[in-house]
Amino acid sequence: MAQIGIRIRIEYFAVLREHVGRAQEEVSTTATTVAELFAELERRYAFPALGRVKVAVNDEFRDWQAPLQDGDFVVFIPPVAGG
Amino acid sequence: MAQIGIRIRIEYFAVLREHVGRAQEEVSTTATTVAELFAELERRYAFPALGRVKVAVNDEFRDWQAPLQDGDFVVFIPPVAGG
Amino acid sequence: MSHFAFSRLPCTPEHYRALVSDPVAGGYASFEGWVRNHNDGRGVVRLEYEGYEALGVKEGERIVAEAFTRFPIAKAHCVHRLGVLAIGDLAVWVGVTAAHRDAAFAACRYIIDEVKTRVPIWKKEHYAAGDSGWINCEVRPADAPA
Amino acid sequence: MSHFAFSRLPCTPEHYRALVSDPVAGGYASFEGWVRNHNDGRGVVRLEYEGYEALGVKEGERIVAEAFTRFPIAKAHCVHRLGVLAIGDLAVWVGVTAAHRDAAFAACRYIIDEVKTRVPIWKKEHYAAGDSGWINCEVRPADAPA
Repeated sequence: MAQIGIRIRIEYFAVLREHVGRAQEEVSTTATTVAELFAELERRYAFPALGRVKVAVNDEFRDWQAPLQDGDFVVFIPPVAGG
Repeated sequence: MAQIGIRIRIEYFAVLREHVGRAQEEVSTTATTVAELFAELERRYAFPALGRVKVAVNDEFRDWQAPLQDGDFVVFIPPVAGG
Repeated sequence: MSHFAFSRLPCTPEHYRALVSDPVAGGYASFEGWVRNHNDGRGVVRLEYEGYEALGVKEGERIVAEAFTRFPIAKAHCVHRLGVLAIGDLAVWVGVTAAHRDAAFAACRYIIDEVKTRVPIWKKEHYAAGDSGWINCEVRPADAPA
Repeated sequence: MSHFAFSRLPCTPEHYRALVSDPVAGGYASFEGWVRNHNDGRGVVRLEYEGYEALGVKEGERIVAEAFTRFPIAKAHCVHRLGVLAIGDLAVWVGVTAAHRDAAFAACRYIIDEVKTRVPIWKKEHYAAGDSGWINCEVRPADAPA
């Protein structure tokens, strides 16, 4: 059975942007949750150890088990350091 | 036996200045402590009720039982309200 | 440098802020007391501050010195206005810098709290109704002062 | 009025202070984070702040709204710099006015604490030795940040 992927837009910031080498990309994925998408990207890019990463979908913080839909905009948020 | 008085310079601030009607005066007194001096002035001027009054002698906070010496400079400090 | 001063002229916070700036300081906490248009339910039109300056400066300096002993801070300063003030005028300014914000906040709070209760300064409020009163002497505020 | 903003240009505290002034306010508490010339024992020559602005503004606004719910304050605002900053530059500004200073201090502290842990902003330090690192990602400070 052929898997039908969804298209996800991803934006990278800070240490992730520098590691991946670009600020944005669009990926086609069979991941159904943000956790699955992160695992897929980790295999592709071998992210550095980052401590506790959070995730936002469509500019709102979401749970790692949040489902993904075609056209979602996802940002992985490494530990912040404002101020 | 004739009592030998001492001369004390007093400065009044705020509500006491307005009540007494002047900012400074020099008094001749037989008071030996600041408490005695205050009692003497209270009889003369009938100070309004002021809550907890503090006292300074020669620009330092002192105890009410502090002794007085000729030439001392005394300020009675009504409740403060800075800020 | 002195750490406490009275001012008979309006205070500009930028001037005092520059006094406490420090390249080792990552945190700057400040407090300003402003003349409110009301107190204890009454309309206020202006204030007068009177100070016993010789003792007030000594006590203010002692308070800031205590803050340096209690908290790891870089610089601190406090200035209090005297004379006639209008609504919105700055009455008191406290600024503290420190490597970390915990110390900056704690020292700033310590200084303003102690200044309000220990420095010989008196405040006369002039009310919209035309009367006036010395706060804490003739007028007892129902709520804590700002 | 918005209560949280990012700025790519240098911030002047006087401008932001005016945003929170209020005739009912007797107390104004503010906090500023400045770029220090050192961190964790290393000489710092400049910083870069990067922000996820769309989410950052939402989260910043939520934090200030929480402060209004928790404390009886009159006005509050926070602004955070983005881009390249030099030593001594203002990185973050928080200002709160209230009738009384308890609320002004508590709300100011609440806002800076929450902004530092919740708003998606990242800081890259450039060191005197020539290298650089993203704080809390590649560089773990031994002490708490200011």
